[in-house]
Amino acid sequence: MTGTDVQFAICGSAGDGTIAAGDILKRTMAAMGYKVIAFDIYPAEIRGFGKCISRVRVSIEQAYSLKRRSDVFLSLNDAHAIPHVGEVRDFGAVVYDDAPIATIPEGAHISAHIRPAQLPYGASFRQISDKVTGNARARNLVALGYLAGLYGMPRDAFHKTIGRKFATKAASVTQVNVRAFDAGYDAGASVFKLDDVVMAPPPVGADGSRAQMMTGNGATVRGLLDADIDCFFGYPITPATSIMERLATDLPKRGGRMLQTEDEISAIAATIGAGYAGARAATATSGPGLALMTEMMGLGVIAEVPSVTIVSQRGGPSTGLPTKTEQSDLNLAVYGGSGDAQRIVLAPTNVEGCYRCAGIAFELAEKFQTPVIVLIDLYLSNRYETVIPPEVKPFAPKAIPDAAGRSSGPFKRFAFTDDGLSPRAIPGQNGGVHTITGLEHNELGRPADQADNHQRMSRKRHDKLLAATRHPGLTVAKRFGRTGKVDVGILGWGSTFGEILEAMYAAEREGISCSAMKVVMLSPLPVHLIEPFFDDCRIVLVPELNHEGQLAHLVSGTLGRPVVRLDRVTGAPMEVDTILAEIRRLALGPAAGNAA
Amino acid sequence: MNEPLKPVYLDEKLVEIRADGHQDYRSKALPTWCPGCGYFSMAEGFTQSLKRLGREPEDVVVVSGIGCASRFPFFINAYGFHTLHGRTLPVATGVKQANDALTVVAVGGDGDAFAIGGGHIPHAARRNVDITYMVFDNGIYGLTKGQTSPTSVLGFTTPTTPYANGDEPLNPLMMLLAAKASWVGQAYAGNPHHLTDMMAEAIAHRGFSYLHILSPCVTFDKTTRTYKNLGMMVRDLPADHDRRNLMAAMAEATKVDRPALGVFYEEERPTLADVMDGIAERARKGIAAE
Amino acid sequence: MNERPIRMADDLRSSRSESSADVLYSEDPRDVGWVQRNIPCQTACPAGTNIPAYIWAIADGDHGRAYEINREANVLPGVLGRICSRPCESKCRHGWPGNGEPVSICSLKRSAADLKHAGHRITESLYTPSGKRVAIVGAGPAGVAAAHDLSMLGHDVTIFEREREPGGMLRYGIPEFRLPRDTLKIELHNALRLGVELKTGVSIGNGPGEMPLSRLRADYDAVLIATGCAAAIDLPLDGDELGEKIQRVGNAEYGFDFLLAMHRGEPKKVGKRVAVVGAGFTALDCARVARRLGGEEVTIHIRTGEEYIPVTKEEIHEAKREDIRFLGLRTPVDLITDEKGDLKAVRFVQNRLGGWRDNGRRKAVPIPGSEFEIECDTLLIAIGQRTVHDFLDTPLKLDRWDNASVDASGATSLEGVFAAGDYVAGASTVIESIGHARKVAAGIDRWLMGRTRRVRAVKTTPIAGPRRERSFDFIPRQHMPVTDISHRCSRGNQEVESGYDESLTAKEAKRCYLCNLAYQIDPDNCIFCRACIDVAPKNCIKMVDGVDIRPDGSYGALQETNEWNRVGAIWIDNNECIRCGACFEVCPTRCISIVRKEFVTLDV
Amino acid sequence: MSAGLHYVVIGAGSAGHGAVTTLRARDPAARITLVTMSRLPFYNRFDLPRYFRGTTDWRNLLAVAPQIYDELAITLRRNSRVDEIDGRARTLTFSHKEVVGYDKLLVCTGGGGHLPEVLVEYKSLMHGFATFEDATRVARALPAKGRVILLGGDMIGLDLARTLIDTGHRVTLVAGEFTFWPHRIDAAKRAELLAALSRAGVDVVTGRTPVAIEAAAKPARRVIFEDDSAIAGDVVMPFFGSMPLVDFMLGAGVDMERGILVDPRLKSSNESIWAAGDVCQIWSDELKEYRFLHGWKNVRLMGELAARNMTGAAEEFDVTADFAIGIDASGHVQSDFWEQ
Repeated sequence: MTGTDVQFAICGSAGDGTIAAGDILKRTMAAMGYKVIAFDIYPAEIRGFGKCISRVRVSIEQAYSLKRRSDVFLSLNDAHAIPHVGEVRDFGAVVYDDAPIATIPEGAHISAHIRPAQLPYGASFRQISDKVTGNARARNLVALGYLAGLYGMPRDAFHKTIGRKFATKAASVTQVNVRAFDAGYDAGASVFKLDDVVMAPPPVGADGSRAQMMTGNGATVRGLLDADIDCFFGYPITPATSIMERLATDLPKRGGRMLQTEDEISAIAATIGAGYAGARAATATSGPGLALMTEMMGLGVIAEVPSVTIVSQRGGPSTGLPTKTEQSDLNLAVYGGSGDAQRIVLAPTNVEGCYRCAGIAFELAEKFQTPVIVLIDLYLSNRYETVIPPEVKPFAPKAIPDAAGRSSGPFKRFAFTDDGLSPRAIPGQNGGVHTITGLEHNELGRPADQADNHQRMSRKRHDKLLAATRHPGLTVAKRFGRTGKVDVGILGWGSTFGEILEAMYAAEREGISCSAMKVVMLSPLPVHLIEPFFDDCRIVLVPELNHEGQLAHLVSGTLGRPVVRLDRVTGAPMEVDTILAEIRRLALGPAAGNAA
Repeated sequence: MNEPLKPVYLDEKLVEIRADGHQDYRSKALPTWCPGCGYFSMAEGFTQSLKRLGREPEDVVVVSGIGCASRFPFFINAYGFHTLHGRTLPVATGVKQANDALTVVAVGGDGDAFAIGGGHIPHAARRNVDITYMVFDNGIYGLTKGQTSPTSVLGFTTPTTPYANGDEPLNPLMMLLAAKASWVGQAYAGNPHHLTDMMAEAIAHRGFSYLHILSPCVTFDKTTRTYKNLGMMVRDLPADHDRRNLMAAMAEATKVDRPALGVFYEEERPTLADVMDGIAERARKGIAAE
Repeated sequence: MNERPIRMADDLRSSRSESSADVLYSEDPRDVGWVQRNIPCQTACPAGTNIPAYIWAIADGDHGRAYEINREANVLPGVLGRICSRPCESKCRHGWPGNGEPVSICSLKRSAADLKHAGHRITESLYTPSGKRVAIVGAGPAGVAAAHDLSMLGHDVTIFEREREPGGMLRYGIPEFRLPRDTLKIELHNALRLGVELKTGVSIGNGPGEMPLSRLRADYDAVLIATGCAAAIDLPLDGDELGEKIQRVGNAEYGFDFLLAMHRGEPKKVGKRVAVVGAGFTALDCARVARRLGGEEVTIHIRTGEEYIPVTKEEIHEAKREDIRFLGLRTPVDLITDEKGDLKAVRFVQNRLGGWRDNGRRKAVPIPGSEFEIECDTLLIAIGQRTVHDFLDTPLKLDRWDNASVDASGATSLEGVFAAGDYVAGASTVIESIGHARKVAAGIDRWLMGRTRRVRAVKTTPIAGPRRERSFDFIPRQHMPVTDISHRCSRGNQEVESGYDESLTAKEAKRCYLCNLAYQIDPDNCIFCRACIDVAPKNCIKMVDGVDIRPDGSYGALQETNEWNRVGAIWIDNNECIRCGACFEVCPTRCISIVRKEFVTLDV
Repeated sequence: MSAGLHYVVIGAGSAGHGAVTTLRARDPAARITLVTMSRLPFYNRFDLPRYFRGTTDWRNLLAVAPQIYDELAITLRRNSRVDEIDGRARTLTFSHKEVVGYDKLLVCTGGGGHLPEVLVEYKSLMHGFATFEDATRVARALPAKGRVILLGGDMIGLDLARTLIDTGHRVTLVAGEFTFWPHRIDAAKRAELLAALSRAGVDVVTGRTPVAIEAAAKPARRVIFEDDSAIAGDVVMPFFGSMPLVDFMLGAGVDMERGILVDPRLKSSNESIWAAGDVCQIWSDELKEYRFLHGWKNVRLMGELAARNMTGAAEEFDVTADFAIGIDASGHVQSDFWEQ
């Protein structure tokens, strides 16, 4: 990391505008040409009491994860912020409101908890907001303006972002927010700042004009759109809702259709119905929704209907931790449902990966005639990274099955073939008329419960998917760092891989011989790439955000090789230091401890 | 417009306020609804009506689904069950089946009731389970931050209906009347006294009682279903309305632009428990259905 | 609620938009207690001026009405608007911690007087002549205020004044740069023109050409003595308890005599180095006059410290700007003279601070052996004034401070003789004198008529909606424009403070929180949704369990709670409330009402 | 409070810092809170002229490492202004409305720059020199070889003047009654010292009283005198001695004149409140007067002595000592006040 690398953390109560302030900050920084990675934590409550934290890391080079220690910490609610003051580094800044509404007991104000080596900055955000807007609700903008003023960031870059953010509202809304921002800016700029946090301008030539601040969800939407989807059906659920909301806005513009159905059961049903009818159709949900959908997912497998389901995981089981991240739906995605219902599961590791996986999922779904799940998680859904979208759509256009010209006999929708892929037809096509069902069926699609048939059909549905691991244009697994024999290998998936990379590089700098591999395709598993990695590593560590070591079990069980598990279910992303400590321990230790 | 109010010694009420006792039906925790939310009115009405009916907290079970309204049991001092989205009525039916002596109240919002849970309503109604179903209808999804609900008005613009809602809103009263709910009433969050009267009557009714409560969402709907708009729209049922006349109730229920407050329909017929008792009785006597 | 079928007397405040049907009058202690606790400025005012009402009128642009509201309590608003000691402002809710600075109540009073319409007419409701005659001795603030009230009540009043012009200390004590004489003249005239006979140049006393008190008692039904404090308190020096040395030294003088002589028209001079001893308005006046008379090095010597002296901060600041220096912790103990007998220096002893005195000020304790000297050319002593009684031919009973001893109605030990103002209280402020004189006037009326004719009650008026906007709370206290420092000494009589113009007045008037408005929530209609708490700018709306009841039946502290099952009501704490109206606007069930509560005088 | 008494020390300068270290040494179980309005941990004000000699990183000015407060278990409350003290309830209220209780309180808030009333309205056109921030602002406003106009010229100002002459800047001193404050000197000595300053390169202006300050183009400031004459410079800095910062003590029920009045043991009239440093006036039985004692050494010793007395000692501070000022062998002004 060279030059500017500053992580801001904004902490407040839901309703304080914490997330909104972080949003404006990161969009502005990206537009200026910085690389940004950001993540928001917010509660299940609507307003009033829950804690929100927006962390924004601004750097010259793209970072892989958020820093454990923020450089600048802004409190919009001291009760929530006090437990987090410790995350600010020495000589980092703690910014807070110094005019509470009523007297408070000792220790209730954040300034009581600032460490001697941290730098306190207080300003009366509430009063300033009250003064310039008539109420205290714009105090988040005042505080953001204060940060911008304090660190000398360009005022007009923020104005542009604010203008865009409130473009759909009345002009007065933008004006009020700009006024609040400016009042805060003036206050911040007039403060004497010490030079411990420096926001050096982005390098000359850094062009933010094409860079976009995208969340995993945003990139997923962009991927779906670039794959030219026709239909989307959804039902609101955290943290997937924003995919649907964005599509609600953007999809109709391209002649596509977004429908909010009455439930997930209905959403996946409609998606499969549309897929059957030849459309590129998708739905998006989270673990609980996926659980509801598994019955319908089984129908998709057995009836060999293409569909794409985006699943953003959150803490579970059941309603669990709706606003916390976790990687515990791997088993549900890979195995969930009644019967043997293998489907394709992709797990991107960063925001750009979300884009690629969402798009390429349709190629796979259509080619292999099966449901495809893109498995992300809340941390990836909601975390922002700077992305430069490709200028040309990188995905293959929709494969229209052509059943026309088939001369004689009934259409064998499920004909046995060498690669297991049967001819397909869609309603409206001449000569392809057939019936599909959720019952086990024969080549024609008619119900058939003979033992031999079920055996053959089960193998067909399984074996046809193996070729997916070599699908062109898709990175199903990739090794990072040192090549050849290493002491410690780290195998990871999904959002956690950013932290794994940072930890791996840190360990390498400490002289530990190590290497990392990301597994993007979880089902079917790309054994041909993972096996050589195991051969090169003395010991393999699998860090993941679930309690049961779901990937560890999957890989270990598939390959029959031992791994060391590192499981965390705190609701928060895994910390780089945690992984690094484990790498150190393994590098020192003689052999695997708790092999799966 | 606010009219001047007659000055009174409100302080006197403050002195005696604790003697009221309806606070005993509240939990200790403060509701987390947004300030100004109409659901506060319902919590207030509910505790007042339990007090009025003399039901002991331990004899009351409140069952809910998912949503802002379904937070309700958390703020009530009674047995509560916060179940899954839309699955309120099956759970409540199970509770009532297990113990007829309980006062069982199912609560939910309009999304929980008429979207995911819509399939359950007709069945709970026609079986005449002796429970009270109170739907807090603010015409929006509050907990997921402002999407349309089945009762959102035509043209309502939300994140999921950026080009305006084109789905005809559902008429819950018609739906419930059609499903043969044996007590159907309507109240309004901005009229807390009437709301309390309605709740008390609904809970006292023997059979499946459905109370529809109109409320604004002060956070995500600042344009359509506001206190101001609702306040101007609502009216009383005509003084001569015959609550035994289903057609008259239907006729009043169709007047959606001027929602009426009061009891639309009421009938007495065997409850699910009665039917179960009847089946049990016939079974004991060895009478098989033909 | 104690309602009486009574007619309104001098209630000038009913506004056109309010229906009189909803207005209630009450003497209930809950109402009386509410007004006393919630309108701190009015409670602090010795004359009980209805401050929120007059500032409200100013905010409405009706300066004339504001002036009349002032006149109800104090017949000299234009005068007090300039020189009042402002006990109200230190109590102003706007000055409470976290709220900013107090409203410039006094300056607004002046604005009402200065800015009222040129054609403004004074409103007085007169009683039928009673046939009773009252003599008043002394045309100072107390005498004039009592004369005004008594003549309004239908009595024939005659004032006897020793000096050539009425006004007392206002005319002969306060320098013109603080109080222009035109203003004084007009307001005195207004106060006395209801038929009061003013006899100036007439001394009451036993000497030749003087009018004896016994004559007055014979000729009038009642006599009121309001001669104030007519002599300076002697400065005791070491070995010279009565400070007789001061009389012998050429250039040392009592400030009281100095100012009196100057205002009588005698030419006065000071040297280059002027030392003033004392800590009140008179001391500051002496120092500032000395600067204007050519004093170059003017110092004020005080026994304690600047923080403890009974003078407004503004006055101290202006004095310092005029290059007057304050020197603390010292008491003069001797005068050093040259061979001609002229003052050369003052010897002081260093003090330390002692305990607190009953009046809230500090004791000063001299430190033995710590004497030092300050050279000066003129010494002015202004350590206070005292009453004199040698003009009486029949002795009165005096209290232990040698002031007239009176009962609550102002009656002295002599039948039919009353006393008011500084003559009773010792040296106090103008507003205290006026406040006391009006009480005594009521006492005289009761004595003359044999019954109580007027009572104080609380009037409660429903108000349609908030009168303020939140933005008003952020208007800063407006600075009083003052004349340029460089011109002050050359134009000695020019008024230093030039008064707010229309725009400053309007701004300052908006700042008033209108504490006379009571915001109340009806718990019967409240759904406890806390929308009001959400918009409240302060910690002013609370969830409460109940309320304390004071022994007098009024309500005391709120018992707050955060436990939902204990919340009996959501309640507006009128002590914290700044009457912004935000809660009123947001309440979904319209359970918040606003009423105005204020003291009025009613006929009985 | 199980840890014992709670000592609160307001003001984290030499006195406050000396006090808390002494308190900790004498009472290991106590809770100790050190309050300062500064954003930085403890640094010596008298080091600030070093800024002009190239010490622009504030960390190099810190007198101790910030971690020392953790090691000594002292709660350091920075950026915190005390609004009010209730001497009876023994609580203090910060401007951010937090209420903190104490058992024993030491006030060592020091002095703020005194400004004659006539110049108050021109405050925004002058540069102070009390904090690191002030030093930075002066340095930014002062071009190379630029001219500084010192008004008054107390010993703090003259210390800065010495540095500025060395660093190639030009210095004009408008001398008056506060020149050489807090030294008490007679007219003859004054003339002699002023002459020494002139020799050292300071342009000395005497006998003219400044009455106004104006912003100008280049250089940026003009000082106007009573007689309408004027001089020009890049920055104008007032050095009229210091006045105690005690506004927040007004409601505390503590005796005050200009500063907090204390006995020779540095205890105020309130049983639980002590004061040390420039903020207090100490009674001297010998001199029969309340005296201010300025100077770094005094201030630190006072902080330590107050801390000892707060923890049970009964020592008296020597109030009679005076600083010497004179001219050294090389003809330069030399003062005890400058010794650190």
